[in-house]
Amino acid sequence: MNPLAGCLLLSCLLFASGLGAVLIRRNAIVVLIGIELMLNAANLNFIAFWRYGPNPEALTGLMAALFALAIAAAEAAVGLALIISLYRRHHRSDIDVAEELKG
Amino acid sequence: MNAVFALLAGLTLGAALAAVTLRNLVHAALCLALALAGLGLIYIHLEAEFVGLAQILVYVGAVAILIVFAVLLVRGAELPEGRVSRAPWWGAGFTALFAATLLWAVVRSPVIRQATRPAPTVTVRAIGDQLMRDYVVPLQAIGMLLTAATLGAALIALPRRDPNSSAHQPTPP
Amino acid sequence: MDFLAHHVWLIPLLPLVAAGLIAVTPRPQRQFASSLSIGALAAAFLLATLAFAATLAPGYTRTISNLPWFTAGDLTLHWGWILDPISAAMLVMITFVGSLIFIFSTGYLAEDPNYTRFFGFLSLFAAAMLGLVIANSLLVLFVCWELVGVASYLLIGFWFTKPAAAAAAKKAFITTRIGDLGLFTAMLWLNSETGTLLFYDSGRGCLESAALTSLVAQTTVAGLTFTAAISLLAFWGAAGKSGQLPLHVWLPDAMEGPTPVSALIHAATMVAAGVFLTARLYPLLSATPGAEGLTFSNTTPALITIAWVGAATAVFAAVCAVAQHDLKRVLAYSTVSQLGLMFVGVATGGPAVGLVHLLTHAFFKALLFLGAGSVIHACHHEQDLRRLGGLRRGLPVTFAAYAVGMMALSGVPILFSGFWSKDAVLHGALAWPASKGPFVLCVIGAALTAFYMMRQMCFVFLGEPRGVNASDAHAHLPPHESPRVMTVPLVVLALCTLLLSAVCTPFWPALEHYLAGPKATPPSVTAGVWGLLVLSTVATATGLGLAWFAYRPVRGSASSADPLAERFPAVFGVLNRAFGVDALYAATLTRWGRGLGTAAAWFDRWVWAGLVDLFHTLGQFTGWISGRVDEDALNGGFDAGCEATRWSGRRLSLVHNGQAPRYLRIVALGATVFALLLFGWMEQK
Amino acid sequence: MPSLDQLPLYLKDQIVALFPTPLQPWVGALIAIGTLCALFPALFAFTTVLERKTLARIQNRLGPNRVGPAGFLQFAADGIKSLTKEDIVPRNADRVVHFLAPFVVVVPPLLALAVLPIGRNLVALDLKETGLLYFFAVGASVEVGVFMAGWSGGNKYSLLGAMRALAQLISYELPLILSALTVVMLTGSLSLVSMVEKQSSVNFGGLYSWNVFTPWGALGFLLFLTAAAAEANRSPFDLPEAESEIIAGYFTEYSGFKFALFFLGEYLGLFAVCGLGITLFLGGWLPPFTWLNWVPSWLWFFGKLMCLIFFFVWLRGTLPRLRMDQLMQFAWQFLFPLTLINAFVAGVWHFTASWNFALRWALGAGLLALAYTLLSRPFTQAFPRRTYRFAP
Repeated sequence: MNPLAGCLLLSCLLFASGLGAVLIRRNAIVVLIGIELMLNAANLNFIAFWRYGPNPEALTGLMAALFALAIAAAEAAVGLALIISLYRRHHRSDIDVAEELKG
Repeated sequence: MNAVFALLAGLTLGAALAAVTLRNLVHAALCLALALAGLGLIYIHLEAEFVGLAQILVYVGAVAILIVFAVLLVRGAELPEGRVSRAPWWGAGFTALFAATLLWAVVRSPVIRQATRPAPTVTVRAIGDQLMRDYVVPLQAIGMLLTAATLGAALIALPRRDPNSSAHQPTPP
Repeated sequence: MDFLAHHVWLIPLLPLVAAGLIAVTPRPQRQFASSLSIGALAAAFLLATLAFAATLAPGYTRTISNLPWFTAGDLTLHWGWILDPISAAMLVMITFVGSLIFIFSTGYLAEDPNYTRFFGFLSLFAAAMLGLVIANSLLVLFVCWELVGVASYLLIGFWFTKPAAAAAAKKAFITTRIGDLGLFTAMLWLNSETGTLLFYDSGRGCLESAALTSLVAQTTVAGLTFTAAISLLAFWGAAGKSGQLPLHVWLPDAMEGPTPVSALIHAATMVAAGVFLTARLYPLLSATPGAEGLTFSNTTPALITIAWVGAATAVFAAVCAVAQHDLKRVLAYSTVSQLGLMFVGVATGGPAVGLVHLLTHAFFKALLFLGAGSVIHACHHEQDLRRLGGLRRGLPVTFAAYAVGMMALSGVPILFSGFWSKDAVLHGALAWPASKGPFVLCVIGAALTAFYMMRQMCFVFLGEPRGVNASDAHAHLPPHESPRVMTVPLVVLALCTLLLSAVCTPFWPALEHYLAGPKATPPSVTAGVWGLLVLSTVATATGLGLAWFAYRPVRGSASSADPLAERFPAVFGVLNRAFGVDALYAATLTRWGRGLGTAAAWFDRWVWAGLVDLFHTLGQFTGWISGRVDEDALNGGFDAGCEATRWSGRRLSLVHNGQAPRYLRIVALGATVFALLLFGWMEQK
Repeated sequence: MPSLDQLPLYLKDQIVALFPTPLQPWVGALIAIGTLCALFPALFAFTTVLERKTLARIQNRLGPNRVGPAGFLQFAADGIKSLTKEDIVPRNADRVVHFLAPFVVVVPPLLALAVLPIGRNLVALDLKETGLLYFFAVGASVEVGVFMAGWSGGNKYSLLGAMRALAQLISYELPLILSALTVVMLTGSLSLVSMVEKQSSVNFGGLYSWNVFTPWGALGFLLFLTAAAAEANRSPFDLPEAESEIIAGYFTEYSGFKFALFFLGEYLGLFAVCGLGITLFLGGWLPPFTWLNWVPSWLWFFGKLMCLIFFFVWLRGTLPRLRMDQLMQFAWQFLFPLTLINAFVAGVWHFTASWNFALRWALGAGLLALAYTLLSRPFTQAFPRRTYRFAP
């Protein structure tokens, strides 16, 4: 076991907790929090593999992490705007109120 | 795996678990901020100072604030409905299954048994050079994406000028 | 000035940019639009003057700059600009006359609601015309040629709410397109034979001896060399643009456009593009097989055709002009006639002779048109000669300027440039070895020109006021002199008309010498010149005298009748309808076209539609058969299948309850399965 | 004997040398931390008195004048008072968050102060790669504390104050970072120490080339000061604690020592942002002229700091408070575009390094003046010049 294993395990657990929030919780904001956690778990993997990977001089992992950071920020902004819009329409912020796509 | 990392990992994981389980949404958002700040510290511990500080700047300074704003705007500090969705056990099962798969993959993976190498030295200048040379197209695309996200978020969140759905906001005389 | 010679494209760029800006200018920004387009053209004039100065250097021939445009297979097309004496003189003339006409337009169209658009179109036209004269490639020339056609269409139809204007615009566009077909064919032929459309390309251009030698060596139908055939096709295009027989019909109708447009496009510049084209292509036109494979002569079949067509048009249009009642139509026919004269000049005396007349004509015809515009403006858009009169008192400046233009056009000796340039044409025609016919026709045309101009003068300016001006019933205001912006361009043009005569005389033919280039031998003053001067003066005097005799104002009488029409009503009627060419076209070409269309429609309806109906019936029959089979044999099974599908669809749609958590769970399950497969596969390896 | 300039460093080395080698790095760090934690709160104490007295002078009063010589021990009285007061937690409050908030507000400014070079070789934490980013990242954490304080009280006014504060902090963070970015561009480093060293080249007349002596630096400094005033909740941007509207803003529900902690946090934030301004634009610990080098460098830093603080106090005594919409409009329609243009001009400055100095200056200043004129037009049109009429 090397330091990379710690990072990977932490990343797995973070991802699992985020996924749990997405799958189990009802409130849309908590779902968004879960998504952020999952994104960050992936980011941790980028950094860990950059640090302990075979070719750290290439900076690929760092770059991916930086870009993921920006994308996560954009995602949060749009997601929260969607939640606010959802709340305006249904006066609730639960994820299961949006069911217009029912088959 | 040294003590500092273990400490930070525990902090991060605990805060993350709190963020997804707490009933109070503001607490959840604050715990998320803590978890992400802990993650930033882990990055710094992994010699990625720049990304770690950027992580703190972006998540603690912006995303966490954004989330608490949203929480207050949807008046959801205390959950009015049930905490969990209609079929929580299915979700829990899937989560456990997925987590087990990932953990199994990590534990079986050969990479965690290889010897590690010393920390590379990365200057901010190198990161800037890479961003402006090899990654300039993604950088521009990210700029476009952020602009579009800003505009889109503003558009989505703007109140509709619809008399039917404006029961909760005062109509202009 | 070497820079400008290589970047001569800057000159058309200025009005083009102005046109682009005006296109996005809101309509109320009138002042901005007119200032911008006048400023751009004035700046272009300055640049053109500088370019002109560059060409004055001794021994200057031409500066060319070519660059490839695109390559398609073996074919590489080039852009190219040329600055030689011909294009330099044209540049100066177009920008100068154009600027004056732009300025005039601000007064003439001061009340028009579409003022902004007008200046946009004018700028577009100026850009295209300037591009045309500096083109060093037949392709670029053709592009600009079509652009001036578009601008002309837009401007003739500027008052498109008037049905006559819309019809005239359409007519002009279609007629010139018929001509352009010839030019286009010539272009394709030239390109396929020589592989280039550049005029001059340091030995490889299509007007240079290598290409011409190979062209004259080949012959086509009726023993015509390739050069002659291509030249005739190109002249067909030039005739369309310059209103030569038989494609002249559009030009008189084009007078429906605003008068500044008539002055700029249908007198001074665009219609002269045909003459310019023949001058530009002169090496091609005059090439003939000779001792070393190639020699030049002014009696090639193409030039003979041009000379005869030009001379015939000159007389034909002059005769028609005698019997027109519309102020502008007279000038239009006069333009057609003068363009014919220019073609005679190019064909018989060489391009320099024709172009000298083109340049002088541009000035005095623009002057005449602007004078007519001033009159029309003063008389509340009254254009009928018979209803105008005695305007010399109300419009003294216009009268004086118009008189200068009229005398230049008529060929009054000594002071007026028109006399000298026309004389050069006559001189060339007289010295032409092929035939003396064109010369005779031109002299007759000159006399007729003097006649109709005197007639117009008598009607409009001399005598007593009549028509609108006399009757108090609808005299809103007495005729008033036009504002300063309109009279100043008139005066400037009149001065130019006078001054230009200094460089056109056979005693010091500076302009002709300049245009012909340094290699040409200067024409010398011989006894024949003196004789010709006397002959042309006599012809002019005869025309003027006869007209004065017929139309001289009678004191106290304000008759609006034309004495000639009263004396010879039948002849006058024929002339007034311009020998009925329009009616002839309507009766023949148009009717044939319509008949062809009707026949095609009939064929369509009965033959093709019958076939379609037949297949339709057959199809219906087979459909009925298969329908029976379907209903009875297949449907039962199919219905059962449908029911099963619907049932399963209903079951499956339960998955899609529209709730994100369920979707997310399914996604998670899918991801898990995928991850398991992936890692399992990696384990296998 | 060390020079006066390096005396603090010498003392530290002497103390560290007393300990066994394995402990020495820890001891050195503890000394640095201890110094920071003592020095700036002491400065805070002094500043409160100074501010009260200066404001009183501006408002034609005496100010504190009872405790100690000329009232200068007032801070001690205040401190004792706040320590002995009852610590009230509202029944409605969220107790945990309510308890944590003051610390989240105080700790980040202290952390931020660590990277400021307060003298030659005197910097607690020299981050060679990420100094400025560290400063801003840590500074951003204050926002969380502000929100925690405002929300946990369970009071409408404190929540409003927190919302105002957050909106203002986020809006003004952008011009703050962007105006600092110009210096980063020209230095080519995020290290605050190298930024100061970059300004140590000497111009004619022995004048150090502070960044404020360039067109972009001059405007950038002004923009930085404006944004800094907003970041530190100083007048005229002190809406989050506008006492006439929302009592004390986000810390309305605090009393006693926690209230004092908020005050401390605010002032530490002010010191940090002023210190950053000094480092970025005013040459850090550098004297203005070479012949003033004999004055110890840390004295220069603190002198400049006091000048800036005095400037802010003066501002508070002079300017009225803005309205919320004016605040936002000013940030987004004026400051933000102007900082962007300033960054552009800094780029122009960088690429015209070979030009004549006066020409270069004129170009930069001209561009900025043009941008300023164009951007300020909506504001001058919206608020026409007033004419005052006084009673005879």
